[in-house]
Amino acid sequence: MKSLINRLTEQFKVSLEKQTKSDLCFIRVNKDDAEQLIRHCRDHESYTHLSFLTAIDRIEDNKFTLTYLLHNYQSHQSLGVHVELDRENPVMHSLHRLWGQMATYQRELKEIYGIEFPGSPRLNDEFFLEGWDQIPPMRKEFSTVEFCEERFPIREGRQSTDAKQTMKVEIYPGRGE
Amino acid sequence: MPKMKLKDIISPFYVWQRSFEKPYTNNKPIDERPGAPSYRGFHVNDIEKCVGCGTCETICMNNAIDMVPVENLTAQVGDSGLRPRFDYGRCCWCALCVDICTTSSLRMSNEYAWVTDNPDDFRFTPGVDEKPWDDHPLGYRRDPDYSLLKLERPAMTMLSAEEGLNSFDEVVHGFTPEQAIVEASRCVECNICVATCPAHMNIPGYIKTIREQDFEQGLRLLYETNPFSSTCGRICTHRCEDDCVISHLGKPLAIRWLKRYITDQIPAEKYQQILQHKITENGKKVAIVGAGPGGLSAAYFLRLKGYQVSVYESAEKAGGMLRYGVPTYRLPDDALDKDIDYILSLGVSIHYQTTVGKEIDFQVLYDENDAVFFSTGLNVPSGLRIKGEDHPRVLSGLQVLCDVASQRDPGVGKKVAVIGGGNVAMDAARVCRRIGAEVTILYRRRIEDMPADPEEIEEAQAEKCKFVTQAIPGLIEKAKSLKQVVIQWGEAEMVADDNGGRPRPVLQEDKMHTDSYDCIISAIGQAGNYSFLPEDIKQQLVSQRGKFTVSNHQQTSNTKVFIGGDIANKTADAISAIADGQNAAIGIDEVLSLGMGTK
Amino acid sequence: MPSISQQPHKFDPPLEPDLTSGKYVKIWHGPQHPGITGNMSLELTICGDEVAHCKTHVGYLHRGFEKLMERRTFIQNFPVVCRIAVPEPAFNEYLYAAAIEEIAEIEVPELAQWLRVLNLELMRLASYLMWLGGSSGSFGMTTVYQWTVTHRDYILDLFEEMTGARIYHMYITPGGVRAKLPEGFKGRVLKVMQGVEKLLYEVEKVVFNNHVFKLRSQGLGIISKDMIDEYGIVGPNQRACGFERDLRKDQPYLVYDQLDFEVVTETESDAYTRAWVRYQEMHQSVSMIRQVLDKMPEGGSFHADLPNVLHWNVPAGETYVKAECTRGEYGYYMVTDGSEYLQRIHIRGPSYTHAVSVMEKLAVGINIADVAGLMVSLHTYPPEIER
Amino acid sequence: MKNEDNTFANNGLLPEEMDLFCNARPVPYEPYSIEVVEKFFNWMRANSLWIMAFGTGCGAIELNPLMTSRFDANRYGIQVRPTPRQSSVFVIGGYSSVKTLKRIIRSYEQMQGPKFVLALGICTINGGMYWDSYNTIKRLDHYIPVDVYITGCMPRPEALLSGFFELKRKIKAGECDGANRYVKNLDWYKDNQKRVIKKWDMPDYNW
Amino acid sequence: MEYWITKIAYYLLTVSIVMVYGLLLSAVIAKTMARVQGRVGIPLYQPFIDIMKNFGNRTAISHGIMFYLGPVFRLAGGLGTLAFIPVIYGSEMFSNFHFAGDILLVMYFIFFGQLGMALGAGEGGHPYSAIGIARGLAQMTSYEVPFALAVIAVVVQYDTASISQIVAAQQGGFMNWTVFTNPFAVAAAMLAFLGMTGYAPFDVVMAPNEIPIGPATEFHSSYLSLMQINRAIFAGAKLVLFMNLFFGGAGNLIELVAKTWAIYMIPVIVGVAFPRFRVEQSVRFFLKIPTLIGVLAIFYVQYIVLK
Repeated sequence: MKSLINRLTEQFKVSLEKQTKSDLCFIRVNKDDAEQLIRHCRDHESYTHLSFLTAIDRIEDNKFTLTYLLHNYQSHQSLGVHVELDRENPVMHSLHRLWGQMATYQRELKEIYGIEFPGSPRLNDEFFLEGWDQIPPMRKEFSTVEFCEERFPIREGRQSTDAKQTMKVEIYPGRGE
Repeated sequence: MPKMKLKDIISPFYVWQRSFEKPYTNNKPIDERPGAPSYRGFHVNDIEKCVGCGTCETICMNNAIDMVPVENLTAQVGDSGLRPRFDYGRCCWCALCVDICTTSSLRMSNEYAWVTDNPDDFRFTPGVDEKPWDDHPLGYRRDPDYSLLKLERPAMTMLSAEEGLNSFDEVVHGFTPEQAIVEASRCVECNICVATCPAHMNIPGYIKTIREQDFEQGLRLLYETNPFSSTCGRICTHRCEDDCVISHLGKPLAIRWLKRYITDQIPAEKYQQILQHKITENGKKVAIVGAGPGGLSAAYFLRLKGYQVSVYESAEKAGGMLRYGVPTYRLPDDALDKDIDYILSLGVSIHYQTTVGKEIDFQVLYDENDAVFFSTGLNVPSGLRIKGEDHPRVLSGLQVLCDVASQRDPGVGKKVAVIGGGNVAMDAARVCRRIGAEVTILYRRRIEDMPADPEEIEEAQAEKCKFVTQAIPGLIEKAKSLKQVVIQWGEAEMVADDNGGRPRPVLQEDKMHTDSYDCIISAIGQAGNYSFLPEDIKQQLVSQRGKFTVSNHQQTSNTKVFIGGDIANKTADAISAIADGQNAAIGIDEVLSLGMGTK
Repeated sequence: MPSISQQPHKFDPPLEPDLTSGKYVKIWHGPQHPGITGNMSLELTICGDEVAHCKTHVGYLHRGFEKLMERRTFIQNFPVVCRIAVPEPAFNEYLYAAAIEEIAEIEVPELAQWLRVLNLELMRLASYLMWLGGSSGSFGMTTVYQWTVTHRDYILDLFEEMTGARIYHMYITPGGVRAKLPEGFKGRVLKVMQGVEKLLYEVEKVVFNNHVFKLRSQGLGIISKDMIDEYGIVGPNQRACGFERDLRKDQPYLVYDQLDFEVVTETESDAYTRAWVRYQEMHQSVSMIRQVLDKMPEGGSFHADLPNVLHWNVPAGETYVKAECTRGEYGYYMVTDGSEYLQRIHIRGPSYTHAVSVMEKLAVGINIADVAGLMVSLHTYPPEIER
Repeated sequence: MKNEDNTFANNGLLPEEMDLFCNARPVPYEPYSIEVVEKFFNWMRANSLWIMAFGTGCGAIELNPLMTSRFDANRYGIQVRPTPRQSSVFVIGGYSSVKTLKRIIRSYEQMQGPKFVLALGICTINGGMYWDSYNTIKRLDHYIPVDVYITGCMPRPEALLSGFFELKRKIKAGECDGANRYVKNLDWYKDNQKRVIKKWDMPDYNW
Repeated sequence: MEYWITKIAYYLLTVSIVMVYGLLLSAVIAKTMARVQGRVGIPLYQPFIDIMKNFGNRTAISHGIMFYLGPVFRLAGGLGTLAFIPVIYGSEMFSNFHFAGDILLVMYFIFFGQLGMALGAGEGGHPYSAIGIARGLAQMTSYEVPFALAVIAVVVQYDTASISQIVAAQQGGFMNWTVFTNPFAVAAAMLAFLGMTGYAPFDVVMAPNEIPIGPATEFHSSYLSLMQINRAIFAGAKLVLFMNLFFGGAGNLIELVAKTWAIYMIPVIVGVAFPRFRVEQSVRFFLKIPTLIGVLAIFYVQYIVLK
């Protein structure tokens, strides 16, 4: 893996993020270099299998991190490529011409995170959701509990009692305030 | 298009051979196949065993469990009186609640079919609402080798018995940071212990601050209820640990040592800055008699409420029994001073070596102040009530401890007998061991009957104090040498009490022994000294079995007089005294702010 | 920004036919359709009997697992994950546990590893049996479907005894497994295995040596070699294409390196060979289960020591763990930030590509009667697509 | 939602689709006036339960064993029909996402009365595992009438079968009037349905 | 006039007996298939309950007039087929409206119901119905070829187009049955019968996993029960026809039951063993071997039997 990283560093502006185990490491690359790097890995480094593409919502840094996980069937090693996107205006180049399955992943990310991939086929088709009228649900600021309370009524009659309060009232009323 | 092979046409007819075999079908599908012996079916709860800690509610990711009050069950110490109610519109039968159940009261039966047309039926309290599967013997139980709770305590580093004997250094070292976090993370935050603690400290709250490494917040939480945290972190009788729900299956949390850990992390000089107590004077005055834990605690809370507090202490230093009754290897002076100094720094005025009744009259205090609180403690040793007990070589345990604490030689000699099984007896024995004496502890009953803390007994044993149990002293005689004394004692037999009380020792006349010692330390109890009270006030105070009867807020029938500490509570330990001080402060504040009890 | 060229490209989705021409009819296969595995639907545009265009619609089972798991603690997630792939929950449990164990550096006791393999292989067998029934059922042979589902049920009985539940076992916990094997369990496993082997023998005669079955499935839905990388096709679908790739051999996890098994490959890569590869793998699984029972240590700890699960802060980290499930590479991508909650978890189900992109590609040009057969031959589970 | 002549407005449809769908309101159907006849038919209904073959959630996985050799529900007159027109029992297999709920409602309305709903699993009762999921409904009885609930996750096939037996008992006793309840409270149900189904591109009642 | 009233009364009796028998037979067959699948299967009375239940459904919606007429036509096809088949040889009661050229009429009626169904299902508007009907008609035309050839062979062989005379010609020992005198015709006809009964591999019309239920997708309630009744009658009629043409007819009820059951078992035996053909495979199948055998049968009759 080391030599791969070295080779990649020579050609692209990449930085090694972490190597979690001998057959998996994560590198970070610029948004604009990502397509070239990934294409290079696919065509010249035998990272031919795209395991998945997904995004991480780092709300505290105001960033989305995309993870492209590539796999090399010859050396049985995996390479994760991180690409950071601005959270306010998340746009990434569509890589659907690298893999036939990429368009599906991009469609999913558009729906659940609201990340744009201009040019990706069927990007705006509904994928998981139907008639969704809120912010994309996987974003951290979307609170699923609040949304449920507002939209889906639950069965009444549930109430829990706080042990501390009960014991205070029943055992030591007025003391230990 | 595949080539047609005769084999491929004929071979499929093999399917018909199945029609000559027994069908797979279950004849009675519902009854024939009960759930497997460890099937995770419907819940069963042993409500006798359950203490309503609510850990199941905490771990349930489906919010399926509510803790609800149950008829015929009230909250008591160590039991919240609540029981889990399950919503079978939520439960997913993952059995995490069973795995984490702190008392093992919750289990599952192997019953699995529940059909109804009323969806609101699916809420029930197992063990309370009768269900057909309550008596099913089978069903999922937690494997004994598998626990989600952490049952073991990290081993506390302590001085070895040999090292301990050579010094008065503190025996217990306190947790290392790693140990503290491990120990703190064992807490399940059930809040059961809060009710047990006399001061009702926010125990889960400050334990959480250890996990989060936020000691400043921890200290603030401690000082909400207990100004003697550093002290209590060392010598508290930690009754909270007895009721810790983890103790049902494993070792209870070391709550005391965790408290100590927080205070140890913060140097005394930072207290002021962290706690940031702002005092708004309200111009009222309260007098406090006795600068022990009870008095100082009252002083602290009253001071926070803005009262002008003056404390009257007969000794040279504040701390009372904590300073003079507890040896420094358990409670070093600097730890005690840390607490006391902070209380005093709030502006409490303290008058040392001022014995009420001698230097100043109680009536003066009573008249000059808006309220009086006294917790003078039990400082008069009880006699052995046997013949010869006035022998000069018969010392009192308290005296010995006091001498040692004041760096005086108690003069116990080399061979000492300690009579009694309480903490004072243990302390006296261990102190004597430290000043180089051989110690024999004589106790009427068995070791398990001893009122002293088990840890103290263990440590005393480790420090090679000789325990002679079921020994009833009969007679103390003069020895040949003036520096010696002879005691006659008899072996006792434990006789079960017919009324169901604890067994009672009965002297066996034929098994008498006579030993001689350099001195005999009597440590079988103490009583209070109320000679400073004027008669008229004494008349007003009600006492029972040597203890004053007080209200919830330590108020006596004289609305201006509040009493706390060992002389008012049954438990007679530091934390109760602290709690009394706190409650007295609440009571005094209530009374005074309502305009009652003014001059 | 480099613009995407307007030239047609091989990865562009096929153009939708012009419905107004009157040549085409649009019909929906599913979600309420017995030929579709699970709750998903295909929007088929047909011209006569031939499918001219296919769109997959998923999301009928979307529950937002990845979101729910972000707001549950690590132990609370462990009962959740098994719901992700309904017919095959054990792999989810294992991968979730493995991801945490990797990030938190927890050592799993040896007995637990063997028990996990036993659980996973039984699961694989049960899942394949279900599929085998569906596979023959989709071509109209309901008899075999009845048999295999019954034998799967016998395996579920074993699960019930071993784990306490039939479908959602919640057995493989982070750190190990939840219980030891019950008394006499091995004997019962062997008995069920005997039944399964007899069934497999019958199935070979009835299904695989069946002229009509061959007629239907041979030449159906051929996956060409270059599609493998394009669409990320994994598992038996890939092996039926001649690639000898199996994570159990290539990147052995648990104790698979101590087990003796073959990676089955075929070359034709049509529905029949895919079925045949799976059929062979069932034999491999049976043999593996026997080996596990033989080689498994008798005693020992089955669970590693965990911190108190109520306050479990898994250290910050990022990992991707994968295992070979019946459909191929099943992976969990986990990102933690040192708090009590997950930062992000992504579940890579092999059905994701198989059912969406691959299905859309392969369905074009086949007879409408074969859609169900093709779908089953790809072996997809909708719940793991939409999670 | 209502037109003046008490027909549906079908606002969700495109104008060119309006003619393709019926906009009449369903009416409740009374039982046969002769009690014996009604009882007779109820007995028939109870012994011929045709399940709608729609696996709406995980519950479908336990329907497989139930309908096959091991438990063989066929012998109790239970069989699977792949079309809503011919089915009389709708087994809601656990959670239903909003997207599926729409299909459930369509299918349910296409079933011919008397029709029965068997809610399977905890998710139909009070949200179950997915009580905080943004895409699943929490209580089914807000959207379609339910006759029998079976708790469990998953309920074993035996539990399912007991559910069917309970359903049979109720049908024989003439207590299953879900279809009528639905029709009588149609506006309430429709309100609830439209509150969660935001993309309502179907007629108000799917005849 | 009285003759006709008696005739019609007898006919109605026959219809009810055949219907009950047909339903029972379908239950028996279902149980047999269940046995192969390793289970118990439906109770024998289940088909009756299903029909009654469908009659008792409270709602039924219509898609138009042809939707109504579809099941009626279908039933008419079944009743018509049966009307001209003598059920029990020599029995006046069960001889129905047989006449000299009845076999031709029967052949027509076998088609009739299917066509009526096509109209009804088409009106239902469901794509699966349309596909199912298209498939059904395609397959029917193809299996009619060997069947027609076989019937022609039989007609040529016995030199009559009356079913009762064909039966009569086969009397006098089982060696006189067509199955032994002209095995080719019977082989062709039985292969066609596989297609006619709609068991696998020829169940392309209903094809549960492809176009569930097929033509009947939209039919429900009483429409469906009409169709179920027709299924029973039609199956009975076909069985009786085959029995009459190829297996020497039946002299009494017991013989009828035994023979029809045996004939019915043939498609069942094949059915459980095979998956389903695609429709064009099915068509191709019928137009190949069975048709060849049918042609062979005619030649066989022409050049060997009649020589």
